[in-house]
Amino acid sequence: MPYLSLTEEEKKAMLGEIGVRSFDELIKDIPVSLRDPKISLPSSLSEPEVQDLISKLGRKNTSTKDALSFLGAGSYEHFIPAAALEIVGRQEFLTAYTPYQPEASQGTLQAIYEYQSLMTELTGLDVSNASHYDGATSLAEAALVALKHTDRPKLLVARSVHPHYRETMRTYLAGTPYKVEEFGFNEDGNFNREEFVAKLDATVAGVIFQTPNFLGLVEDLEGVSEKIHANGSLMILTSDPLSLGLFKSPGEWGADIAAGEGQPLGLSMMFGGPYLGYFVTTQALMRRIPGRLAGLTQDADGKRAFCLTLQAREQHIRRERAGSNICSNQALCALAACAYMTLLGKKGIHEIAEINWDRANYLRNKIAGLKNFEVDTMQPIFNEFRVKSKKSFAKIEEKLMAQDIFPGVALETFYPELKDQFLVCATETKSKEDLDRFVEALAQC
Amino acid sequence: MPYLSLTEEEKKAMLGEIGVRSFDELIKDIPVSLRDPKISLPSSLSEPEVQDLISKLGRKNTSTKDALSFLGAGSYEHFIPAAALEIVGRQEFLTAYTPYQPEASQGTLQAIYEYQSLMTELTGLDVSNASHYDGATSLAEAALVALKHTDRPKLLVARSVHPHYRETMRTYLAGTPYKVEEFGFNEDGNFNREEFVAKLDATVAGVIFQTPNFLGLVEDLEGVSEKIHANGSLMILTSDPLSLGLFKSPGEWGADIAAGEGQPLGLSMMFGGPYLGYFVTTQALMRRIPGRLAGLTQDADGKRAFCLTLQAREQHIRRERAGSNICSNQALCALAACAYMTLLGKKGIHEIAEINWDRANYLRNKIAGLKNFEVDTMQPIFNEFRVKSKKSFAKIEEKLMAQDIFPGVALETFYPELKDQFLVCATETKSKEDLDRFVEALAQC
Amino acid sequence: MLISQDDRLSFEKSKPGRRAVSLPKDRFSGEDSLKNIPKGLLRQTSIGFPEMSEPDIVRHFINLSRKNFSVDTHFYPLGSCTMKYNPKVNEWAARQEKFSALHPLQVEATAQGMFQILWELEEGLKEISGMDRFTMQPAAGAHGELTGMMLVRAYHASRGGPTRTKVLVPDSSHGTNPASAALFGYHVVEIKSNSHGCVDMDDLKQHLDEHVACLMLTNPNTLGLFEKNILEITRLVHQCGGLLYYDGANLNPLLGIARPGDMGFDIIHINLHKTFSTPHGGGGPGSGPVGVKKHLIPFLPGPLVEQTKKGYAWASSSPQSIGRVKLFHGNVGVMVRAYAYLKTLGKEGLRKVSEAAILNANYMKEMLKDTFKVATDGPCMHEFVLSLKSFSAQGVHAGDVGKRLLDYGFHAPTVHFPLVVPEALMIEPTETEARETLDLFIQAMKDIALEIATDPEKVKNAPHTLPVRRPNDVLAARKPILSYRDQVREKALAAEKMLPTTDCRLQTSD
Amino acid sequence: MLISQDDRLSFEKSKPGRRAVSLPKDRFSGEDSLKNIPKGLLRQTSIGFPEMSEPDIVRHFINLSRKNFSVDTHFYPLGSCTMKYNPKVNEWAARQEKFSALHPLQVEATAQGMFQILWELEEGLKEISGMDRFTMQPAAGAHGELTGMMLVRAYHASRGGPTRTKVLVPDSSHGTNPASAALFGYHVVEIKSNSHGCVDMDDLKQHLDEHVACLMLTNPNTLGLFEKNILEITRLVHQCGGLLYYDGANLNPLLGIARPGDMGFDIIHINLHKTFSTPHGGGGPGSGPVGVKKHLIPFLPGPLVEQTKKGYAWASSSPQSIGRVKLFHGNVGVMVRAYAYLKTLGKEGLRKVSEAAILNANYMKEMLKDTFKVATDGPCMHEFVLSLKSFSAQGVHAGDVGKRLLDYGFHAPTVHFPLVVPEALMIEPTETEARETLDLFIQAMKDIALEIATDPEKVKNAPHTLPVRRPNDVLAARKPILSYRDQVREKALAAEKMLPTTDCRLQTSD
Ligand SMILES: Cc1ncc(COP(=O)(O)O)c(C=O)c1O
Ligand SMILES: Cc1ncc(COP(=O)(O)O)c(C=O)c1O
Repeated sequence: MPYLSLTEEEKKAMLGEIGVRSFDELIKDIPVSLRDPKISLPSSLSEPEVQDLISKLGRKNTSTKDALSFLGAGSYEHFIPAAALEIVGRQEFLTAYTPYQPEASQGTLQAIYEYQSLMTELTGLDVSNASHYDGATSLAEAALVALKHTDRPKLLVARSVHPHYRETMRTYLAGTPYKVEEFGFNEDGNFNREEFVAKLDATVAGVIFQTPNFLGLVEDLEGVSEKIHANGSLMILTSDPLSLGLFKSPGEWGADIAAGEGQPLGLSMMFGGPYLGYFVTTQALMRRIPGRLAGLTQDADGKRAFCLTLQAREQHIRRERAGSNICSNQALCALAACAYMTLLGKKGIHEIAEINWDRANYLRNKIAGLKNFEVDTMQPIFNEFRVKSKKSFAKIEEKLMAQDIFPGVALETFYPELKDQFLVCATETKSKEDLDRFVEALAQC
Repeated sequence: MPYLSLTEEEKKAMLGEIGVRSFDELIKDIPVSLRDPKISLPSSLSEPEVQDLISKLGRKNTSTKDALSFLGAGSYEHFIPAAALEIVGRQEFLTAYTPYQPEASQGTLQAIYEYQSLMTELTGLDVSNASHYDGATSLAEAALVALKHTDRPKLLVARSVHPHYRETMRTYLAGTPYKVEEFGFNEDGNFNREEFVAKLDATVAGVIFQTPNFLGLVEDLEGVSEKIHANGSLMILTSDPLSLGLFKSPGEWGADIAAGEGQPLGLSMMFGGPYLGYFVTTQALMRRIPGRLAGLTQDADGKRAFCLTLQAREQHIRRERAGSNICSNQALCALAACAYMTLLGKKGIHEIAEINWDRANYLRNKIAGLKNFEVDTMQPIFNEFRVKSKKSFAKIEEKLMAQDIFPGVALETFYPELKDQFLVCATETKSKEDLDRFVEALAQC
Repeated sequence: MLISQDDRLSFEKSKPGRRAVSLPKDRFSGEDSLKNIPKGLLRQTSIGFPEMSEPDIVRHFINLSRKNFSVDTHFYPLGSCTMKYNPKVNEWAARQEKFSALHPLQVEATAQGMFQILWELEEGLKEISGMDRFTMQPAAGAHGELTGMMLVRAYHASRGGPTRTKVLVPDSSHGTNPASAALFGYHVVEIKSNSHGCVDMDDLKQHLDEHVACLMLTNPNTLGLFEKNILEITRLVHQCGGLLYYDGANLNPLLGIARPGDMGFDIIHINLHKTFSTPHGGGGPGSGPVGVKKHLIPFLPGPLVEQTKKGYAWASSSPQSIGRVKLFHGNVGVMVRAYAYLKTLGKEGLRKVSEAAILNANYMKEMLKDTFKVATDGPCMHEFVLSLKSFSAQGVHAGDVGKRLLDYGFHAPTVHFPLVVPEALMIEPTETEARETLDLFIQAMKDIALEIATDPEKVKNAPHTLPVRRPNDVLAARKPILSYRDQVREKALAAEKMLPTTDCRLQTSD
Repeated sequence: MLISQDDRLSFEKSKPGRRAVSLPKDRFSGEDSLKNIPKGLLRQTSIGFPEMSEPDIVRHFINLSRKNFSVDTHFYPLGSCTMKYNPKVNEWAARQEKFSALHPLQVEATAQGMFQILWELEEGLKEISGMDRFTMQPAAGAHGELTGMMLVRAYHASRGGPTRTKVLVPDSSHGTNPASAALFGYHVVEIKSNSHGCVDMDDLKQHLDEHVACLMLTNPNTLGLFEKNILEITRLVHQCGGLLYYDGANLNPLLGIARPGDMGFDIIHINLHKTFSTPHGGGGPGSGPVGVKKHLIPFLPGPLVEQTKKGYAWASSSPQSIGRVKLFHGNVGVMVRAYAYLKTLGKEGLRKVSEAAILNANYMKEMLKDTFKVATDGPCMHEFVLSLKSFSAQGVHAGDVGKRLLDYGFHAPTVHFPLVVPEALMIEPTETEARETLDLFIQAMKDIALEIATDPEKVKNAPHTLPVRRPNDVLAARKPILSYRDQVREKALAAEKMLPTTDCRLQTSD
């Protein structure tokens, strides 16, 4: 084991010095029947062998760098600035624990504080936590906050919210007295306003929308928050954070909580994680926030200092009365997002959103010209949109895969009625040639 | 330009504050006829575009990770510990200048000092410099040291020294009064002892051997240093430093200078550079060493401190009377080698050498069994050996390349008489399956 | 002001017009197309991100990092957190584009290498823990616990019978245990520790009835003791129809030595970010795979990996599955690291790790026991707890000693946990530390004991040599300033009312 | 002792039996085969490498790094060194396995991406400098100069005529200029600077004759001045048959503004590690491509890259080539970085870089000129030199001010160079620094001026806040200890003779 320091001699010496004859004396509390289990594992590999193995396994994958990918649906291919990668790789960030000792953790604490600050700017809300596991769990926690805050039993959720978010929420609430009700979307993909209004009754704790929704459409939420608030419920919004560089923020829509997935903010797709659950809310809900908060204060000399704060909400203080059970969060991912947003800066965040829109819009217009595919070019989108195919999507996928193109995500898996429809995503990573090549390939289908 | 801080407003303000009306006033010394040259360059690329371009260019290469490579001949494929890569990537090492301000550079200085210490251990000699450009230039400098130290005009060089080293040396000495003479190698690849002895006359300043030599053979240098020293000349040895984990060190062979290429010590092949010229010599030649030296001393409080020392040898003090003109060296490569050697440790350096030998030896024995190829299994080698083919090497190479195998380096390029012979190298990076696959492919030729 | 110690926020370093990352200028849709977006959908408010150049941003963050203690720079004996060395080859592995650039919804055939890692990692965890199947979804220990509670509920529900509403946890348990159970609607019942620091068997028995859904236990417990009655405990709980949940945060001393599965646990989570050496990243991400015995497999969140004739694939969900607990497949990046570690460990490495972890802890305990009171008797496992109650006379608390250790160049041990020990200082050296390091720490502790006797104020006011002194956390909680916006708001308000701001530094010299 | 500041050598941290990197255990040749190697060839002596675990090695080096100042953490206005920000995307590019795992002797068809980088970089350098062809082999500026001298010799030799033995260099030139010329056997003649700091035209003319092989010049010169007579200078040298060599270390202010090729230079090197933003790595590696005008192309070291119908390839060497000056193709890793930078710069970026570099320098100069004497009149280019002679009265030297700046968190400017300025302090801010940073530095300089007046000892004994105080370099040179071996040897000797050792620290507490 290359990571151990004690040599056999040292072990012997140390055992002797503490007056123990054999190691087994130290584990005498372990019932003999339990000891020395037969474990079947391959032999230890040396580092060259590990590197070799990892490289070999890597070669068994076709990554989105090897192929031309239009996959989105909750995980997005974006450019990550090299500087952000270096910052996240800094050993003092990477190998530190939670900043429970603020004096020895000002680096992490200030970075979290800056992350929180950036997220409040981006969402237009007041208070951000230091991160949650991912978009799905963060949204589930938002649901719990609404249920507890309003002391009402029901959540109303748009069916156009990411299916995995909705599933996670259901898992979180199954077996509890809380209920989840859904309202659908129209043929065009926008949420069904009538159904939403009809279901908004006095039992509703909170209403959850996603914009851009799972089908890629930017929802028009005009008047929605007024209705929700008039009903005494909370409005919860989940959005691709990059889209907020172009489209109305949760704050502008009047949301009480913005909770969702921060992966587009400089995190690699990594087959699904680690990602970044963001959670931003209003001053009124501050003390209900799940997870850690970094705050600004003074040190004993009156100098600016940062520390974790409002810890009385948390499990390590409050145990079974804690608002959430979260302990380890996604700190390093929040740092990545913090570095990413800082590197983009005030102008860049708008530009990147615009470029995403531009790529998707261009591609959608091109696909509109194909005879075997149908898109609705009138609907506002961000970087993703729905394509209806006149032929079997499975066949199309097969054909395109053979050309190293990942055409998109089949919608039927999530909405059985949307047969042969698929989600196509185009971000700033796609050049005009890339997009044209895709269109060309589709045209051949 | 993402790397500039000054905004247009700031520029204007600063110009104003220093009382200058327009930027052009600052460059008034530049003759107008020279100004604003027409420069034809492509437009600036943004970072996503640069990343994209680099990835695309990368894909146009078949690297030794994509193929099965048996190329050696002065640049070797070795495993590099991940820890070494992280150490070299530390920003405070990477973005520091030469440690001219020792108080602000103790990190770099101690690392250099440790590198020097490791190199003396490895070579069995007394004093190592902080690095030279590469093996070829380091050896050329060693030649210059011998010429100056003995005040004799001629160098005697084994023809089995790396042809590029010999060419570089000739380039360095062309147009000077100094001469280079060579002595050949026998049919079996070992240096021609008779010729060496015959040419060792009173004009010889130094004799240069390589072991393992360019053909991969470990030379038997028994009695050689005695002859050279009896003649009043210096013995200069160049070796793959990894081979010293198994084979006699320059110190043991009685060499005065060990100078050569340190790339096998944890540096990537990188298409030929940056590499690491090592230069280690005896106490007697200390003040003739080219390049920087880090030394141990005390600070004003009597505490241990490191600084660059014996700088009176160097160009920035001595100008035209300096021993060498080197200024920037290969510091970061020396750091990489330092980390690599430290990670290998006392046992590892022997083991890695043994494993290299094992792989090459196994492969050579296997090839010995093929009917179209000939190897001399009696000759001692390290990780490289010569194969004689009965068929055209060009054809063999073509066949193997089609199977993503790089079979080795053609010797004819360097020694016209060695037609259809090639150098095959096998390091610890090759598994048994890799070697067997190669043998199988050769067998099909 | 030293640039390298410039602690202004990025926001405070901002200057209008500066840019860092550059972005492509080309637009494919034509300039005007943006105008087709309905105005009502467009953002109207500006986004107050800082404006800085790339060089200044890099310097900002690199210098921030230098204010941290970390495993790579300091000894970090934080009890219950297993701050072992995070091998660099694991980081290297996780950075490979061939993994990092995989989309979670890629066609299975295009990600076989990734699947193999998930599969083999699960196989390894099964062997090491003695469980039958794992879900890799949970993002951390607490998330695993929550998942575990869901499994408990689903299991009992599937079997009918009495409604089981109680979850038992020892009073020494980690806060996430009761919090996870409560979050999911369970009634949490604390079981007392006996005078030795283990589960009080009488108290346990008193609470055992047909309403017990589950007992959550970490073993060794948070005092560093192996629950020697473990087989009796699991037998009793099973007897009354309850399940046993194992909090795997303390698995590090058991590799190759004993398995939770063999002890009788039905459900277990493993903190890959502890025992499997993945870095903590300043608080996360972790990974908390949950393993179960056969009878609970049908309830696991889906999808799980399966081996088919065509290679690895996602198995279709069991109808009894509780459903997914996470957006995609879990914190895969952490799993790649853990996989590399598992391969390095191999069969031979397991026991070596745990033996060294146990030996290091016992060595420290023995060397410190004459100066400090150890909370437990006899040998410990991978960690131990001191009780610093005796220093209360000098007004010195465990936390003060932790802070003073910072001045000595050591990260503080865990303080004031477990709650059952007054003035607890919980020390976990891990197996990757050298004896010399332990000796230095031991000496520092002894020096501090002396300081307490001679100059207690020095300890009470520690640290003295760090970037900041003790932050006022009462002020932080009373007047929360949680973002730059809050700061600006507070400043404006203070200016208006002529009051001092919390953020004094802004008022003084910059 | 703080582990994070433990300054023992790895050798001193070694303990028998410890291992870091593990290696494969399998041997394919069979255990005994090693015995077939003749004994006489085998190493007999042991290798005294340290024995440490990986965690301790990583901590060792990471903590060492923290003792450095660097561009990523500090302002580093080191004159003549162009310590600009080293963009991270360049590092990213150079780390790509698709480049780093290329063997220099690969078949050309398998490295076309690499060739394209070399080709396009050369094209860019040609455009920017106004030269006709480049060799990429030289490893650094000095290596480029040496290559240049070889080209000069080969060129003159090819033309016959008088033997040209003299190389002219200004007295303000960098040490490598005369050293490179002398190393190659040339007789070095120093040309005086005039009172303005430029080449004294009269002195130059005096030395111009048919023995002049070459004039080496950097422009702007090391005082930061553009040689305004440059066209006259190159005309005169050419007139007498000499060549002109341009030391490109100071190219940073000329991008898109003026080209050495247009000035009349025949040979030039460019320090990619300066103008092209590649990191200095604590002293290297650099890269010093050498460019020439048409008449010198045949003499360039080979092989050069050429474009053929089948793609890029190595051109066969010209018969007049001086031959290679390096093992393979140069410091390619550095070139990949420079290429990424060139692409980022593009046509538009060139001038912006140089304008900002010049403006920053002039701004600093103007802000400092009332407190310190500037060595030259009028505007400067990208750097300027102060003369601190006036502080000699207080016994304070330029070097002292440099050291005191360290306490203020700034790396020292270049001190005591160029030699023509007494008590020179040479300041090069570069274009990547923000105005706030310059202002902080200016303020620090003014504070130090005040300190010199009020408390000169503070400055003379600076620094006071760094990991070490001033090292005794006289002792270091008198009794050189250049390796751990030397240390051990000295210690043994000292013990024998009861003398103090240089390495006091070993004697005192560890
Ligand atoms: C005993 C114990 N249980 C549970 C946890 C929670 O694990 P996580 O932080 O991964 O959620 C911890 C973490 O410190 C712990 O020490
Ligand atoms: C003016 C000048 N010329 C030449 C050199 C030598 O360059 P290198 O260090 O790359 O050999 C330098 C380096 O500092 C320099 O400043």
